[in-house]
Amino acid sequence: MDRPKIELDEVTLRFAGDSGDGMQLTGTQFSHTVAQLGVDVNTFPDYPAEIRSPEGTLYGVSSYSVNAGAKVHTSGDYYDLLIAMNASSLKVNLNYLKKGGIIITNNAGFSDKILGLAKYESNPLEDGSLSDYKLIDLNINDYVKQKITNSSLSVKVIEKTKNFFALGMAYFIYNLPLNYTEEWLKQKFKSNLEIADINIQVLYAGYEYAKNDERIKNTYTIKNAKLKPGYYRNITGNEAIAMGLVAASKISKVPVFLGSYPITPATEILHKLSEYKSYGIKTFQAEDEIAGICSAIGAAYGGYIGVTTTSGPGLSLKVEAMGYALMAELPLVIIDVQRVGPSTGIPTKPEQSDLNLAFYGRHGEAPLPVLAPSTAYSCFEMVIEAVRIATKYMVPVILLSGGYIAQGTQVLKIPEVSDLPKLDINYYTDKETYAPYKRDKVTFSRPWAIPGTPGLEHRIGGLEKEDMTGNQSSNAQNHQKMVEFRAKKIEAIANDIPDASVYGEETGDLLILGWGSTFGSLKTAWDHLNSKGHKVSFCHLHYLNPFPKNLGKILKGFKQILVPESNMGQLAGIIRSKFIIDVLQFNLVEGRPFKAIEIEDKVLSILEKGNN
Amino acid sequence: MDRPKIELDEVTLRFAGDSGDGMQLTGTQFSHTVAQLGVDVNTFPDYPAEIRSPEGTLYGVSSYSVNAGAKVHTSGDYYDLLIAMNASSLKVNLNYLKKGGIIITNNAGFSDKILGLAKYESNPLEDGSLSDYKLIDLNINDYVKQKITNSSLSVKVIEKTKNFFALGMAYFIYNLPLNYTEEWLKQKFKSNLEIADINIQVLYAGYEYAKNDERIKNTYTIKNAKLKPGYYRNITGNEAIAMGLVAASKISKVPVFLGSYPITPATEILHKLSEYKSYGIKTFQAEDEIAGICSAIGAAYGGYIGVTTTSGPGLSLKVEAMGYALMAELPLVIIDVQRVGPSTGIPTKPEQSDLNLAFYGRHGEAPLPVLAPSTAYSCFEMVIEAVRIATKYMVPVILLSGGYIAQGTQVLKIPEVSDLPKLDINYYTDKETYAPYKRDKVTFSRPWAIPGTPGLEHRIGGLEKEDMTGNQSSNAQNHQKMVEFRAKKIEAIANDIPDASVYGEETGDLLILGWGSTFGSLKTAWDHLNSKGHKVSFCHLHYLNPFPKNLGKILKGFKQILVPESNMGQLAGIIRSKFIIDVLQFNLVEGRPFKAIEIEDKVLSILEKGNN
Amino acid sequence: MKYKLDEIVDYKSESSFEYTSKELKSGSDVRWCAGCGDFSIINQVQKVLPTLGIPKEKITFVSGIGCSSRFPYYMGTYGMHTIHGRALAIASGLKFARPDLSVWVPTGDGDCLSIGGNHFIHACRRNIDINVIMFNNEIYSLTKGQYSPTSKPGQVTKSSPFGVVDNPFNPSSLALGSGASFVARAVDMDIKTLANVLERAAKHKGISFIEVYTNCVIFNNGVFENFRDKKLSKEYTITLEHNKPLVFGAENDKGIKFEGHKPVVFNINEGNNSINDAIVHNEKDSTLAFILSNMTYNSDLPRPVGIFQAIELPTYDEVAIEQINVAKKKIGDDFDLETFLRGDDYWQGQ
Amino acid sequence: MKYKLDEIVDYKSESSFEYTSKELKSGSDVRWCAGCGDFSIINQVQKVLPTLGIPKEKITFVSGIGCSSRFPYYMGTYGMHTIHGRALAIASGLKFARPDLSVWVPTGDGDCLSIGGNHFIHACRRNIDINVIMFNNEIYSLTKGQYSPTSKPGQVTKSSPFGVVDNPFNPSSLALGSGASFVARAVDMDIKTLANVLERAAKHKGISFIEVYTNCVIFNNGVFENFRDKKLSKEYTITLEHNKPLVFGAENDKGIKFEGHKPVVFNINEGNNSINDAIVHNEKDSTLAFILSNMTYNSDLPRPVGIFQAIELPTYDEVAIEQINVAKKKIGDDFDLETFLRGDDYWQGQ
Ligand SMILES: Cc1ncc(C[n+]2csc(CCOP(=O)(O)OP(=O)(O)O)c2C)c(N)n1
Ligand SMILES: Cc1ncc(C[n+]2csc(CCOP(=O)(O)OP(=O)(O)O)c2C)c(N)n1
Ligand code: SF4
Ligand code: SF4
Ligand SMILES: [Mg+2]
Ligand SMILES: [Mg+2]
Repeated sequence: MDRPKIELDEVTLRFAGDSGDGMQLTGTQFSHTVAQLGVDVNTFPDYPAEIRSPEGTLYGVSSYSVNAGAKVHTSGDYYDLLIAMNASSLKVNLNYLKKGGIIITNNAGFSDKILGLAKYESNPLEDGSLSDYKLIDLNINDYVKQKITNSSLSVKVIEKTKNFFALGMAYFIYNLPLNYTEEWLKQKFKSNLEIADINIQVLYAGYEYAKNDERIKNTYTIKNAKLKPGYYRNITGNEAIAMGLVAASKISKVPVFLGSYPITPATEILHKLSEYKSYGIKTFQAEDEIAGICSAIGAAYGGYIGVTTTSGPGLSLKVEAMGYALMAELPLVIIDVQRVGPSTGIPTKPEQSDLNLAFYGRHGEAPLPVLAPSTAYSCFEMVIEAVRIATKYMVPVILLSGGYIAQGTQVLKIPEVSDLPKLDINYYTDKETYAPYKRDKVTFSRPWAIPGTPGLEHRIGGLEKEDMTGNQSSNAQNHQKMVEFRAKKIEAIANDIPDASVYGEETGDLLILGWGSTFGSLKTAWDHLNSKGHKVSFCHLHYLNPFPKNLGKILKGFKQILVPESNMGQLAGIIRSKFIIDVLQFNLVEGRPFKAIEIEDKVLSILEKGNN
Repeated sequence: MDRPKIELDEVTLRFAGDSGDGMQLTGTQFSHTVAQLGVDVNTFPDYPAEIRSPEGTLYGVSSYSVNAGAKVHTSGDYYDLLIAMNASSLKVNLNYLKKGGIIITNNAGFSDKILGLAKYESNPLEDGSLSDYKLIDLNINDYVKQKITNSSLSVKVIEKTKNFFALGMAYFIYNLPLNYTEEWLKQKFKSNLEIADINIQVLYAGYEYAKNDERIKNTYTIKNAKLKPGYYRNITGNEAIAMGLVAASKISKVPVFLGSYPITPATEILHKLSEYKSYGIKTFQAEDEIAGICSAIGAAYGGYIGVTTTSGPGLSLKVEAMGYALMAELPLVIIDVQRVGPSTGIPTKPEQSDLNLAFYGRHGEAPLPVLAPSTAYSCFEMVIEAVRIATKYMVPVILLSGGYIAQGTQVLKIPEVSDLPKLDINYYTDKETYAPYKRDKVTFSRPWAIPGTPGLEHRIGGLEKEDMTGNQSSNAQNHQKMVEFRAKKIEAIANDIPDASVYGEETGDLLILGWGSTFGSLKTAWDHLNSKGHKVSFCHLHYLNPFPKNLGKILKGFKQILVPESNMGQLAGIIRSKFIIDVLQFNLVEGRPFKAIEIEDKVLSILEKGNN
Repeated sequence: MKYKLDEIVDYKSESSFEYTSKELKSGSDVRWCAGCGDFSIINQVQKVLPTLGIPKEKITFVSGIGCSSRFPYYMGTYGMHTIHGRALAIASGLKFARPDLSVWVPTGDGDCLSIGGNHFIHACRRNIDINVIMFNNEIYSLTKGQYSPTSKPGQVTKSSPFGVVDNPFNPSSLALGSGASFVARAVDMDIKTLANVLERAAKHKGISFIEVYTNCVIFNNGVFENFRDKKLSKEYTITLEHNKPLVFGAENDKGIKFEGHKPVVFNINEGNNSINDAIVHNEKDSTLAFILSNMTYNSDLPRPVGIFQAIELPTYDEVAIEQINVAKKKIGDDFDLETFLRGDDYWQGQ
Repeated sequence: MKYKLDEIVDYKSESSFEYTSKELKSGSDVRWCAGCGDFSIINQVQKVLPTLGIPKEKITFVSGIGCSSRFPYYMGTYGMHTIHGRALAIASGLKFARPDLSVWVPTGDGDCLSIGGNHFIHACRRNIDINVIMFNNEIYSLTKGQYSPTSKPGQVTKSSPFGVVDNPFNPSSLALGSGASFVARAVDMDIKTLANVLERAAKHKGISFIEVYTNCVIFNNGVFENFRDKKLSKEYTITLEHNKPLVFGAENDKGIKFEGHKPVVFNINEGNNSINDAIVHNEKDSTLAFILSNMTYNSDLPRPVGIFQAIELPTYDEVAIEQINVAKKKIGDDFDLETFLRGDDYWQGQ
């Protein structure tokens, strides 16, 4: 059968099935394959908190979105193709399928029982309710069993390969090569080649099947990203943070110590760094989050870049120790991969609602630097930046990452080592001039002198300290002075970070002001608005405390400021407090990233009102 | 010798000595005696974090201020009389003695050694440096030893009574009776009457001594407070909180459970409540602050008014559990007796710097009610208010007390039981209509159904909950809805609390806006300014989240707003954020209360600038 | 003084003393993976509870976070799913507040021993009357497979790609060292011992700690094979029974005897040996309990299951409440709020 | 790869191997109350440290909060006064980061066992090479006298006006139950045992836990009278010495022997008894250690002081660092950052 091959600027797919259906894997493979062809890719995994919920349930659905194209910033608003391995995964995801989009279903997942669990009254594959879409339904399980006949493996194990059948179909539809996945399977199952082999067979079978299914009317190719020369890889924000720490350690020649307690969605940073033993990274899986940060504080006193990683509930637990680290003035990087709160919330879904806690959450007068990466690459950059600030200013730095960029993948152009920032970190060793709390005149930082240095023996602590000596002091004026020093230190950082930059005009009617992990959606929305000629500007913050020095000026340049956040207005509140100007809020706490289109619609409605 | 007897509106004294000198006791006795005569009294203890620092050191000084008069709001700015048991206590306290004030010194504490420790180059008793004051120096130790000759007790024990000698002198100077203290001593040492006896002898000896010392030129009487009929007692804020909880329990017929871990200056609440077993109070000294709040959460689920008490570092530790309690929507009262932070800070000194943490300090979207008492009596009232709000709205309430009102004493007019608020707290028991997260339409509160109720078995948790059922839910729109419900609940409280009231005109040029424990200083300052005819108004907040509904209107009525706080501007920041107006800050973090005069000076300087 | 609560504390006509295992299901779907050992434990709990004479509404399950800590959602009783590691702190408050309740804490090796370690040892020390069921699968499952404080040295997990370097806790020794009065162990598949231990725990006054070896099919499948497999477990486990000699083996042919104060295996039918040489288990003997618990990671010895120790000690809740009752008696049935507010040191203004 | 740190880790010409006790004073005033037992402990520490051959700049004291936790301020070494209960967590990070340091944690019964309990049991379990000196005064002193987890039932304190209702921990049993390799007890006044135990602890690889009975003159004066008083202590304590029989008494006339596996007192000179009946102490015998530790609150038996247990176990720091060294060897002395950043799964754009 010969079909028209259509080139697309951008495609969005979603692989959806039960938690045990291997959808995360399938999605990852698809994105790796397209990426290796030079296409820009952005992905987003969406899975339940439970490991393997009962089969076929709505809450057990696990999905993986892939957005691929010339230049993509998000995992996409609406899908062109939905692969639904069962009825529940169809139900949960259909909302976001484009009209006219393709649905591939595995009919084995549409038994009466599963239809019931999915709360379908009638079978959507048969009742015509999917007539707006291109439905390609088939019983993948049967095809798999047909294909793999003389295997020593049990039927159950064989049926588990069905995700590769679906993947093979997707590869056919998008004219993609099978060899990357084939190689990967061989590598992965090198100790059990039979498993590798049947998966590969099934992958090809899916491909072949698609070729012969006449319901597939077209195939597609995806426009290449015009990649700059260089090396590329797929990476999640969590991986990028781990990489950034190794890079910071190598550049500065200062070792990294991670003290951490597992918590979703931050744990991958611990996993990755635990693998990096050969790069000199020490990881300590502590008994709890308090011990996580405390062990890092101990290591920092010992001359290490102390790092701790966590998510919301863990950040809440670290509050007291953060206060200690700031009082002891030790360099520490505190990484919070935000998730839906409060309390246990929805552990696997993204939100930006820990900003208040990061900004204000310590007893006493206790300001701390707060940074937030915007993309996977930015995770790499900003964690190095956090190390730079922590060590230069002798201060704990909070890095607010988020579920979206942390777990989704993006294509990373691997930076040239020569382009990486210099990190000139030094220990103090001079006996003659040393005083534990003698401060640098510019940074207000104190010297980092570490045990093992002869003659510099000194004591630090959480009691208010006397200026210079660091001895305990309950002197009234001294406390006032030290409180001010600690605040000035944070303010001083403003002189040492890049100005905020604005997409679009520097002044105007409307500024979109974002921060952190929403960048992709906001930038996509702004790109669209801009290309349609709407007069709107966009500024995205990576530094939240202190703010870039030019932020006040930027804000004054606009009649209205819209602050979209995945929370109820936390940055908005801080902006109001710091700059005493009002801002418009746009808030979403639905445990998912903004869709670009939602931002666009919001902006358009504001612009319209302005035009009335 | 016959001396003029002068009546004074107000007198301020400070008893100062080594940590082991019994100055806290002496001060307390003095204040009790004047109070019983119908004088209004306000006191403030000031002592080191160490239990008994080395004798004679500057950091070992322990002091106790007493301010007494017709109507007093603070422990006084400057002293009329300073009792200094040694050189260091003179050095540390002289700053705040009025010109012409009386100093009584115990010369036994002015040995060369102690003068050295006090960093005196020459003996101030001899070098004329005290010529601005009325110095009455004597070796109290010698007088005591002269007086008590045939006792079985050791000289060391006998010398320990020297504080009662000084107290006797003070009683003479202020024409006060000795019988209250005499009775108290008899009561206190009823199991060792010899101790009681020698203390009483020494007390009288001091009185006699003063009578004969010609350097004492006048004696004084203190103007009576025109006490309304009723009963009175001296009370600290900490005691008032304990009393308020017993009252709340009695009125509501709901038992109180305190889960707490000791920490200065909050521990007295635990001590007091532990004594109140006969009033049905259960106290649980937990292994740490986390277990403190968690045990109270468990008790709240079981139908108790759950209470936890702490200070700064402990509040930091309770952050995660506060988030849980708000998610589980259980009634809880979290009492933070603020002290100097951050970290361990200066454990025994007052500050107001936990407001940010109380207001913003939870991961996720997690607003909570925040109340702050302003006086010891207000501690009593506001803790009952906290119970009312917690149980009516099913929400944890944070009460921000502070070192100053918590540990200082004030005269309390004992409230009539019939004047106390009604607390109508009910458990839900109706099987037919029960749903764990069914909300009241006005309060957005959910029903309180407790284990032991047949047929209402249900589960609560920290995972996001489905509307109505309370089952775990990761549904997108449901989360948004629940976040909004929890916020609306806090907002709804605004309809249920008194309007803020203004001293002075409702509109004008300048409003002093205060909160919590600074009330005494601010009110005194405002009284002075007002009596001098300065046009300035004063509003003091007891409700910080939500703010009283009329606050916005009040703020709009003034050209300028001055926010004095014992922090670096935390309320100021919140006001700016909520009302988008600028305010003037006046901040002091010196581990001591504002002096009224500092506020007055600040106000005057602002008014002057306005007049330029 | 009568509290409003007292009405609820008292039994009522609607109190449900009689209920079936099925009625103990909450109706929520159980979201554990198919084959998870946790199922077996919940089944036994639901089987044993109706036999104890405790009204259904008096039972409360309080848990932390973890796969195992989802337990309360699946029970038709009162329940709290709380904070990671804090279940015992919350349950302690609940039990002290409400001694009329039967309080159960299902927890994981991570929840109980890692982040929750402090509350655990203090609950043991206080001997508060709570039943703790620790699902030991030697892994953090809900966070997808990191090592726990009971994981074995060398074990490769996501957070120990080169093998665990920590020494593990022996949970029963930790409980004993903390002063727990009732300490037991069971295996998910051995439902007889499990049911027995659950029942005894429920009846024990004071803290009851039960460690249950539980198979996580996803992240740590098979670690307990020797103790779960019907055949293997005959050789690899020994069941402790009060006043009975310590014997084990497929043919009950092996016993444990003392050499000095060290337990060793001997063959009952060999040479001069006889069953009389075997140690006779005594639940009341704290020293013996520790010696038996200490057998745990000794590969020369079978793994003990059953009750290590069950001794009577004053319980926190009883002693504390007795103290309150005595204090209350002093002032009679009620107190006058006015007198209370006035205190001892008041005066009159006129 | 050479880190900048490596220069500091290496000994230098300025390294101070030779220093006096006096040089170990920081120069800050010691702010403990006159007569506080803590003085005796700091004196012994300052006496023992110079004899160990550890350069002064390699010694770090890490403490939490409490009277006893002010310790580091008074030492002329590196020191951190940290957060209440967290010293061991911080010290664990420091020791793992810097195995070249001699890390000491002075702590209180509240700091170590109450709020710090979790870090304590995990440090014991991991067997990380830190020396813990726990000043047990059975009270919270710095907060002015509340009961602690080692206070006795019935004890009246500010927070227990009707008497303590909790059962206390026995710290040495808790340490043993947590897997600690070195567990000892000393009394502030018995400076001989104290000095010996401190020295042995310093030399021990892995966690060393020393409980020291310390008199708080202000809030709990006299609780340890039986063990502190020169005369009384002869009857009320027994000093454990490796390979020596357990004898005590003013005339060394009493011994401890086993009845079954229970320790009992016997009179050496009575009837058929002889010193040979006495248990011979063996620091390497974990079971014996627990039995001896269990004597603690038994009023029929003398209170053991000295070393309960000193066994060799893999230490966290050594094993973890060995794992890193092995891993490092695989990639050679250094690594290429570019290659690292690229990873395995990269592609080229052109
Ligand atoms: C404060 C906090 N830290 C970490 C987590 C993440 N977390 C959830 S469950 C868990 C461990 C679960 O292990 P275990 O208790 O053994 O239970 P299992 O899942 O194995 O049954 C962790 C680390 C959390 N939810 N909260
Ligand atoms: C987080 C926190 N909680 C509570 C306190 C108050 N606190 C300081 S020391 C202490 C207990 C001290 O007891 P212990 O460790 O036995 O030391 P000691 O003073 O008896 O030597 C407490 C409760 C604190 N500083 N920080
Ligand atoms: S992940 Fe493991 S412990 Fe969790 S439910 Fe599945 S099998 Fe059970
Ligand atoms: S209060 Fe007690 S423990 Fe603290 S320094 Fe004084 S005597 Fe020592
Ligand atoms: Mg587990
Ligand atoms: Mg103590």
